[in-house]
Amino acid sequence: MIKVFLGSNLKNFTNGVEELELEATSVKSLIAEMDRRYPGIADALESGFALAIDGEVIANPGYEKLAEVSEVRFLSPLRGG
Amino acid sequence: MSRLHIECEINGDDAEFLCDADESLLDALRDEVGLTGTKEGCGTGDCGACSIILNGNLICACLAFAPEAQGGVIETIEGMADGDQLHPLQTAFLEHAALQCGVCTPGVLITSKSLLESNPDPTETEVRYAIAGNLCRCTGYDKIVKAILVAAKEMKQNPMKGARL
Amino acid sequence: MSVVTEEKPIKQSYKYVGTRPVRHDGLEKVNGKARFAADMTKPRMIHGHVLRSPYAHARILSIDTTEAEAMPGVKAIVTESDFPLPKKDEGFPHRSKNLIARDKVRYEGQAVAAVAANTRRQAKEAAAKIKVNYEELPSVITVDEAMAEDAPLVHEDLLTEGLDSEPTKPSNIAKRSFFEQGDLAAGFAQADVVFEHEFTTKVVHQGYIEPHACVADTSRDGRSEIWCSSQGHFMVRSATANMLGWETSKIKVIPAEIGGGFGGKTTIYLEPLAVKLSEKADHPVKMVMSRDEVFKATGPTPGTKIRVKIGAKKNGEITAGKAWLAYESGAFPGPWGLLGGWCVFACYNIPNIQIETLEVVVNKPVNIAYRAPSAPMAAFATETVIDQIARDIKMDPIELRLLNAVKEGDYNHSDMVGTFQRIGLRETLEAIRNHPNYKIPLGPNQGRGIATGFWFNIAESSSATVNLTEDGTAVVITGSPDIGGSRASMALMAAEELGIDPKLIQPLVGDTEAVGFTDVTEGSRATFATGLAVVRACQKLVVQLKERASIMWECSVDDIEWVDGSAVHKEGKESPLTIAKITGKAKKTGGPLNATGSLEAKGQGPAFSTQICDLEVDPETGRVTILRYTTAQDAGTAIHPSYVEGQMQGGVAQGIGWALNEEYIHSKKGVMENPGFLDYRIPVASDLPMIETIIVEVPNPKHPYGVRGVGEVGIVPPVPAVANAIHNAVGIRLRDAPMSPVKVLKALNQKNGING
Amino acid sequence: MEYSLPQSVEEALSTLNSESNATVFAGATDLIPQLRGGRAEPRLLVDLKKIPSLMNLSFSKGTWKIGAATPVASIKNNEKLTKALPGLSEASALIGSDQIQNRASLGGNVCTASPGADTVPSLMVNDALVVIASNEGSRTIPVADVITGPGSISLGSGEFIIEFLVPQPPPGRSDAYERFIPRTEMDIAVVDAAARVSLDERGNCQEVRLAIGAAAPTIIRVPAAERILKGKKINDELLAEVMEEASKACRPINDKRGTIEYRRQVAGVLAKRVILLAEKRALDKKEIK
Repeated sequence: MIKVFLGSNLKNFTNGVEELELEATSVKSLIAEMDRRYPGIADALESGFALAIDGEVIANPGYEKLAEVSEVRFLSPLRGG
Repeated sequence: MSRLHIECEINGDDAEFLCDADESLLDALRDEVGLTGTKEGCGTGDCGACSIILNGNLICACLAFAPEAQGGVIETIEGMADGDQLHPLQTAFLEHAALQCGVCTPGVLITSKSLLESNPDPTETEVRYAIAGNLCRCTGYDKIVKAILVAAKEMKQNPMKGARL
Repeated sequence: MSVVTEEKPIKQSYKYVGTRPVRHDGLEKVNGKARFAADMTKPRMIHGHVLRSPYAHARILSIDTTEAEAMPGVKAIVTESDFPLPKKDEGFPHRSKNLIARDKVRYEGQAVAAVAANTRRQAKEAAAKIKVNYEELPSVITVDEAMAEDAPLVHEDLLTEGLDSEPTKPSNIAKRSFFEQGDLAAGFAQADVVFEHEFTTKVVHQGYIEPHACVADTSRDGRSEIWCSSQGHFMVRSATANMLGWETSKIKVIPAEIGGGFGGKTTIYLEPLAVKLSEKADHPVKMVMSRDEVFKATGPTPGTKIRVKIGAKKNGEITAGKAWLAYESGAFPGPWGLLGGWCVFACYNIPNIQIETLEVVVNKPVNIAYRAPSAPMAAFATETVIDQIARDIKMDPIELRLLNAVKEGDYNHSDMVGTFQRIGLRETLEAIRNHPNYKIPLGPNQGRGIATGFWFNIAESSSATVNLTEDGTAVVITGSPDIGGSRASMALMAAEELGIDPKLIQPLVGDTEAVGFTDVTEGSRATFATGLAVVRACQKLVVQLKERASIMWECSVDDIEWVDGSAVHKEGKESPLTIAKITGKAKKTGGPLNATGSLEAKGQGPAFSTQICDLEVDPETGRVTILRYTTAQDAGTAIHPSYVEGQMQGGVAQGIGWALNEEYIHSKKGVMENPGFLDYRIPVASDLPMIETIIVEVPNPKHPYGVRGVGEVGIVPPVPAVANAIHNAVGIRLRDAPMSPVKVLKALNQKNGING
Repeated sequence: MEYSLPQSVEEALSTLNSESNATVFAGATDLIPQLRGGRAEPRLLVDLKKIPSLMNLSFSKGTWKIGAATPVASIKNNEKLTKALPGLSEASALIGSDQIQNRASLGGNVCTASPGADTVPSLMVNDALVVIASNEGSRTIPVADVITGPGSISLGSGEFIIEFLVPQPPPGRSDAYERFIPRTEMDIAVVDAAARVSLDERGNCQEVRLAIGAAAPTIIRVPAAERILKGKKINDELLAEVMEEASKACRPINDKRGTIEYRRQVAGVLAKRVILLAEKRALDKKEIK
């Protein structure tokens, strides 16, 4: 079971729900599962998102394996100067 | 509008160009003569990126009219090195990392050259005030000031010596 | 001065990394030969000029170009009708909507039309003949104005994202973000001392000396070549293509030398206009901004209003922090408040936190990144309140920070970093505490301020190609524009990997068709991420070199080591082969030697900086003179220490300008009153002392040389460091930047009971 | 647009007669930004730098003659002039950068008629006169009479300044100038002040002159403050009164460079500082003599 924390921009798709618990083996299957529960969320992520997987930030995630992972946080796209 | 024919000396060579009456000397140097080493940062004399020496005086080329160059003598960054013999200021800037993006560098070098010709042994404060008309946004001026002081020392010890790269 | 922590760098010692060779692009920059964007000319080239809005907010009723088209020398005119909106909204920074005004102009200086003519003068004169019929609208210039009840709307259809309940009507607040951790009320209840204050900052420009410029040459076959300076030519390519509705591959971008960016050149302004003008005119078109246009029409960093509340126990332990951050984003929404929220408490381990951020649109230019964007304003608030707590509980301000500093294993509450790996905040604090500057006695009206700062840094994608030449040198081509000496650091890393002198490396920035995709040089990422690509390419080359040597020696690759730039036979059976010897025989051993490295980098490692500012206040005029300045920053590993120092010093100088004098001044109608370097006062040489640097090296475990980004964090602490020093000098707390003489004197008058 | 380079005052006058929309210039440091910004659109540019009398800097019969087109750098670089009129020299050395000082002239500084013109307060306290060329022959008037308002001057369209006449101060008299700007260089005065102090044998003020810039539509003298010190030895109480009168005399505006309150207050501070500095210099000169 993976604990998923959603950022404020995704809450609109989940009726305000900020935390999910679900089964997934990869980021791809995780998003597919989220989209099944909350249709439209996959499309919303198309424009870019970042993740913290067990504390390690991935700026452009997509296909990471989540076999040993316990926590995934959705972040907004990063930007710097 | 008829264009004016201007003859002058640039970096030791005879030069001539056509310009409009109200064209800036900076535009003439860059667009008519093709010497793009002198930069435009503001066009109002506030940044010093276009510093050149006209008839022995340090000026902002953006604040002079091109026709004023008639019969005059101009020194720009392109004439600072003597062939492949760099001016000691150029060497010091390279060795002391006194440039980052490099766009203010030609103006700063020309201003420093003018300073050291009139004041061969400046203090740090004198250097800072002398280059106050040359804005640099990358370095915080620290390494520029140090490089100028190093070059001044070097020029006193070896008046004619530059470095070869 | 340099501090190396007990933890050894990833490699034990380096031959070239950490040395200070003359930069490879240096010679051309001291003799005037370096070609910046405006230095390009092409045969048949004509000149473009942009007609810009004189109003901060107005509806465009009509645009009539008839008279302008008949002006002498005019070859082409473009307006919004030449740029249909792309089907897919690209979001921030909203270039398709920002770069040419459509229904409305939303800030003074927004482009309305552009003209190309034979000369610059003709283009300018023709642009003046374009008749634009405006209906002026009331404007909103500050966060307060924009958020007021019934404020004029910058966008009539903008609904706030991120509210707890669906918004019922449009507003100027584009987005709200909210973060909570722990129990805020309980946290403040544990505190012995609680301070809450409001801070404001003004719009500030990056102030690069080189104005934006480009030359576009669009050919009849529908391809275009753009020569321009930017922080990322691949970004220029995709952004221009997107606005034009073209395929990306139709555009080639050739990077010019860039005359400063600091985040301001992470986007485009002129390029799509130039490409379109060139297409219509069938001539190459050059466009160069004036300084006035740079100030009015490019993206500075936002003005802000920030409230911070921090509670601490008498022993200095911080128990709770609450922050409300409203950031302007200019005429279109941006991410700046959120970034401020990520940084506001990032230096401290605070158990109970609440952060609310707002993105507020106003009738000002669209904000874009400026060196650690959004962090300096947030730090101004936090670091000033921290200083106040330290004074109140009579604790040394560095001890207070050390007590609460984040360290390895702490989770970064903002989600930006995740779990901190090895970081150097503590080391920068200790370096400052141990520096002589911290103990120099101060005179009357003199004060000392301390502040610390955080920036998360960015990784992203990078590519490098390394070609070995027949004379034994290596050409290192990357896709990262060099904005602060990155070519030198690439050369040093390549030299270290290949084992040859940096003088034998030729580092270049390749155009969009000569090297693999590379993201913008931003977020202090070039030396980290592009450096990784270079290291990978070089490592592949070393494998190739050993293989070629094995062919030449007719031995097994396993018998060969790569040592100091040569193939060496482990048993000493052969004389070592240098790169030149191997490449000299390349045709006989399999052909040319080259390799590429490409990656989406991860693990950039956040940066911290702690700084001391010593200053003197003239109590009669409010003038602040900086007396001394020392900055300690964790660089991970300094590849070329001179340019690391340069980044640190440059960031500090910009921060001091921000603290003391820099600001956009707008009239009530939103017209900028100081669009030039005369009245937008960036520091001049005589304003500053030497800026002493302490490079702290706590290697980043995610980089083979321990690199972490160094470009940005230096600008984060100066604003609060100056504010804290002013307080220490004359006992006034300033919470509105810039802390100009007018404000300092006013505060002194209030303190002294004078009605000034 | 045309460019002309007259060699004499007469040639310049006749050139100006031939074209009504003409602008004379020397350093062009104000003119070129005006042209770029579209704030001036002359048909003819008349460069005055080839006219010998306008490029002169000399001393004779107790008077300094400074050509109107002479770059201000030649004032600060002239040791004798700097010793005689240190305040005027300081003001000249504060006009922009070295690059600007090598171009900008007293004539231009006065005729731009900015309320913050750096050299005008010093010229005023030193009784400087200007010699004006016109078709009716030359005339001489006080500097203060040239400037009639912000950006406006009393000179006719065919007229220009030939030179400035500044009397050499006798022993016991000296001047000083201070300018407040937010940076150390490159700014326009937020407020500035010049003073000339004349001391008698006992060190009392025979006469004090005080001028304040950037604090009213034109640069002002402050007679009320000057009277306070007349015949007195300068002390803290009197200076406090001077500061108050200086502040009171100001009629400043709020703008991007400063506020009304700030300018008033700092005008007083600068008044005090320039008077003290001028007094010290006057004393030093007495001792040397």
